[in-house]
Amino acid sequence: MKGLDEWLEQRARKIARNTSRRTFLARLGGMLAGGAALPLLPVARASAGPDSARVPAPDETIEGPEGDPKSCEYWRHCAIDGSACACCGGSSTTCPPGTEISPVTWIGTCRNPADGKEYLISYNDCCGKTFCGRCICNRNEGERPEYHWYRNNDINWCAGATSQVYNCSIAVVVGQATESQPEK
Amino acid sequence: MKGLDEWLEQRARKIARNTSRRTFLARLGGMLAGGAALPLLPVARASAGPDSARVPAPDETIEGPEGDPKSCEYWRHCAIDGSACACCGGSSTTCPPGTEISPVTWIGTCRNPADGKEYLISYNDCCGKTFCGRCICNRNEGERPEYHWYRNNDINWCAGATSQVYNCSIAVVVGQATESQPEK
Amino acid sequence: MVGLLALMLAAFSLAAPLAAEAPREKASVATLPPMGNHSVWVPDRLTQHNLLFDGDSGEVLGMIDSPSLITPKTPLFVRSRNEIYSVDIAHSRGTRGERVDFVSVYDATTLAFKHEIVFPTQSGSSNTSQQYAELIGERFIGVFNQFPNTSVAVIDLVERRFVEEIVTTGCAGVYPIDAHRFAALCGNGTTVAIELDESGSFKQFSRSARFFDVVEDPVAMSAGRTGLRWTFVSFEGQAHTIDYSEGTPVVAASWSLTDEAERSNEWRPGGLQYVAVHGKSGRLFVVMHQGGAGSHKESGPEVWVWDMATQKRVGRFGSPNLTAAFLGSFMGVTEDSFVHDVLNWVLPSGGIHTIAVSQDESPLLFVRNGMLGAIGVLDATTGQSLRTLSEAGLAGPTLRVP
Amino acid sequence: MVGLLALMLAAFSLAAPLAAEAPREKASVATLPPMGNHSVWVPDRLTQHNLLFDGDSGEVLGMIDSPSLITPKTPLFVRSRNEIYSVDIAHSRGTRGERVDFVSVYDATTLAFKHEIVFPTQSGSSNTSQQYAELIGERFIGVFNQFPNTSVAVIDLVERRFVEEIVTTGCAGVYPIDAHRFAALCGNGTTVAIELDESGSFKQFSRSARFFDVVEDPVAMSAGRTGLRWTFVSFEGQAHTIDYSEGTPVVAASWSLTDEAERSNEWRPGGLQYVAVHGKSGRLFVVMHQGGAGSHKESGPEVWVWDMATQKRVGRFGSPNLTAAFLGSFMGVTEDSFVHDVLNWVLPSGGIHTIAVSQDESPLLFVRNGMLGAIGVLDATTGQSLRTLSEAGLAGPTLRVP
Repeated sequence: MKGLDEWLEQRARKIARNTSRRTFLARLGGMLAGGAALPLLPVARASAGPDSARVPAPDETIEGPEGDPKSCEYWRHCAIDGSACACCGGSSTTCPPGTEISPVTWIGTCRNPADGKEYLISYNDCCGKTFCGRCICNRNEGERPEYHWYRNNDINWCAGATSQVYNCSIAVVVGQATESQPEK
Repeated sequence: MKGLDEWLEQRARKIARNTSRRTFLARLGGMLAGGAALPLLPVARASAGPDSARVPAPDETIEGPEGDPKSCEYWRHCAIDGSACACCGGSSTTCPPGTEISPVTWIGTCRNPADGKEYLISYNDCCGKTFCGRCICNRNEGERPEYHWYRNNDINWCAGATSQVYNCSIAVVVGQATESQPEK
Repeated sequence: MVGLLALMLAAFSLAAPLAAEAPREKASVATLPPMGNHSVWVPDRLTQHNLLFDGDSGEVLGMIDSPSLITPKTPLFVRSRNEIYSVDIAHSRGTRGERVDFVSVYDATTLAFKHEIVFPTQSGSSNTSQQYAELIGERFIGVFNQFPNTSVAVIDLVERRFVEEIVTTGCAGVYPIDAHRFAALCGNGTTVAIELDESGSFKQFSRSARFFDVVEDPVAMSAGRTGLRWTFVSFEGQAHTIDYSEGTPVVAASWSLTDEAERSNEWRPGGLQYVAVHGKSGRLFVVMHQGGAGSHKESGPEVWVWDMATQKRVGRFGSPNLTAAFLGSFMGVTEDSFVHDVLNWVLPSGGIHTIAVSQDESPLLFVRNGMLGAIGVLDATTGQSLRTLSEAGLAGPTLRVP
Repeated sequence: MVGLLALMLAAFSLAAPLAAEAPREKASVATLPPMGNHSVWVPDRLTQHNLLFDGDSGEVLGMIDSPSLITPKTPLFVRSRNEIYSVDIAHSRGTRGERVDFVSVYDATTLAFKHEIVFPTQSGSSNTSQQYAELIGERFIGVFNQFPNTSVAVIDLVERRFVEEIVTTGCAGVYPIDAHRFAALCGNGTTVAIELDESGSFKQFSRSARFFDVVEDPVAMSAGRTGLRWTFVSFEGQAHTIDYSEGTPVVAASWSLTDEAERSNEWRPGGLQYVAVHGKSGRLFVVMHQGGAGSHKESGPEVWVWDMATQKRVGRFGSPNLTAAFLGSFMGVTEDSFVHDVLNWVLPSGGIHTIAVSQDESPLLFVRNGMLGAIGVLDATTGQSLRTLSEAGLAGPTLRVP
């Protein structure tokens, strides 16, 4: 599945390079039957600047459960639903051995208490082994029903992986956000 | 599976009619490699008389949990291991709807408090639906390890059914016993 | 087949004579009584099945396996054919290997497997899987798929075949309307009604005006139905009744479930399957708790009841202590005992995530906490706690009245 | 594929741009460190997998799915090939359909599935499945079957093939001896040693004299190994060490675990996997409880330790309160907290069903209650309770040190 993952990322980067975001989103909106617009993707408003790749990494020097990737209170876990992979042989950004990273994800916008900034978090499911069952967390800041799917943590996101069996979830920082619900 | 069940019973009755029990057991013993004898089958000593079919049915007018097929203390449950089917849509002698009765079973010898007699109990597993999970009981009077298989309640006896998935166990009276461990 | 002894029928030969002794009793297999009004399906996520309880006696009547990826989908019952349908997922090697999606068909009296209908799409799976697999009339099942499309697969139960996949990008769920129509909720704040032709193929769709804002105040997937109307409830406590009787879905009513005082005390809807409607009386049941934004999946200590005709609240039901009921049943504590009273007093109640109401004249309200295998049974008219359905599995977020 | 919109890649298109934003972090997949001496496999019956814990850190290192019918069989590890083997059972439709029995082969560093070896017999399944699937040397796995024969299927891990089924009527279990031999316990009170030829086919067997009585005082399936010897423990507390080094198995030692005073207080062995042996020190560990006949599956409050050379008891270890540990971890209580102390004091300890001991110079003793997802870690030399492996599933009767 690594191949598809990389292909997706390359494809996304290419789209991002060659298409202005507004055009891209407008085109997506146009694909909806009846022409009704999809809610704007959070990336349209979430990025802190035009070159978000230069945004510094979040400060992780946090005392207590907000700094512990095994805790449900870990700052990145504000919209997690499932087992934290750090308790399952992985870490906050690493899937457990023998699992596969879901290529599609839901996102959250979480505030880092160390630097006070909002970050966009990609919750990738780790797939292909049965439910880890440890450190089960459910937090729903900004979570939305299935029709607003990329903000929905109920969905088994392993749907996009080779094996749709859910093991646990990681919480990867993908960028900074200017607001907690940037698609507003 | 009803066909096999009936076939087995007919076959057993035929053997019982045409062969003296001792001969039958001796033949079985002879089949063991090296000629070492299997422990005698409980039927050899368990039956109360030559015509055990005339043995009266056990008295079931028992107050309290010893008279309740949903209780682990039900008198027939002295060697049960699993869910009592009476809690799963069946009864002490009825498998739940849609399941299949295992054609092979383990046995126990339980004392009926109403008439003070020992009865041979056949614990048939009900098979083909997932674990019922209600009224989980484990009692081990006279229970023995797997090498003494017909006294072993650990084994998944659905092994002999069409689907080997275990649902729950019933406790059917198959005869009277003169002793609690008649194979002694 | 070689070795110490090639004795194929050893096990048979040894076991069989026992049954020949004094066959005073004959083992048999039970059947199900006709489906009653007070039955309820209780899915368990760990054992991957649905237990069918009788809400009056508190007994289990039977069960249907529902293999899935997360939560078993609740079975669907069609009285006219006396059949039960389960929308299932399996892998060829347990959790590995080839995936197959299929509808398992069971006889509703024997609960015996009859046949299956394999379909080529991959049905969605989620924590609740609410409105993911529903009957459209008596002939079709609509299955919500999430990947690679959001779409609905139409299964024809009479012809026993997959009809087609209807792509519903940006929308989710299957809300049955009539024999050939179902609705979906969409991310742009609208609902669409999708119509099938006689054979179950896509015919046309119509979209409502926008009636909610997905960011400001989205409606939950959990909803309640009265005839051709569905009532949706928003995170902030707004009720929207949509009328699907004409071509285009229209908002028939829209009102706030809470007054200003309640809102300032942060009363709001929440849970997992936290909306139910009793059709004949037009009563709306919603699980309520006190919490802020993001608390919409928290369990609630109360169920509030409204008369939808007058939009007035007519009841506030408290929650039985399901934690005590759950742990008590494992400890062998009977419901009318002193120890049970003590447990009720000592243990904090887990509250209610999920409700379902029977549709008869004397309705029961079933309430569950998603992490506890105990279901509370309430009189849906008075809110009186009647009994507990105990040992109802370990975890499961949904319920279904057949 | 028709409908509102035929947009195959909608989900891809919508999801992907997010990953293109500021990829400061890259998601990846972890690998396993080299298998340590203090690792332990913890099977969970409900999720049908084995968690691999590090007994020193208390952390989970990874997991192996082990689909089965009742209890997942614990994985088998061969260091020389750096592979892990799981003897699995699956049905084509979850709990319905065609059954397949197979060995799944995993890389021991990546835990990735490598290949499978399907075999034609039906492996046994039981509550404990103890000694049901074991390595014979490094090349073969013996799988115990119960139906229609009691037999052992030989799987060749190097040639990746099923070799043959060896019928072992009246006997049970697979007790490895050396590269080409394994033993079984038989219902007539004997043990047989079965020898394979180079290719894994049955060569010959030899049977011991009768050393126990199946009715009066049977030995448990749970047993401990030192080199070419196995030590079996009877229901009434008799230990029998069988020496398999010569052609015919012989009783090397036989002694009572309890003295008269202990017997009159009804101390006896019991549990599920209640016997373990530390090979290098020749120490025997047995879970002990007080109870009468028929109590042989009850958990025990203590583990007793013997020096097998002198047949003297050298230790009596108490059980940590695993009930408190299990419920405490769900309530978010840390082990060094006051609340944890209170739980330890208030809650009755469930006792120990199952033990396993590591085979290094500083051995750990792992203890579990079959109905609680918490494993106690003890210093196997002193009995000191070191830590708890928490959230170790919900139920499971066995443990295995790789």
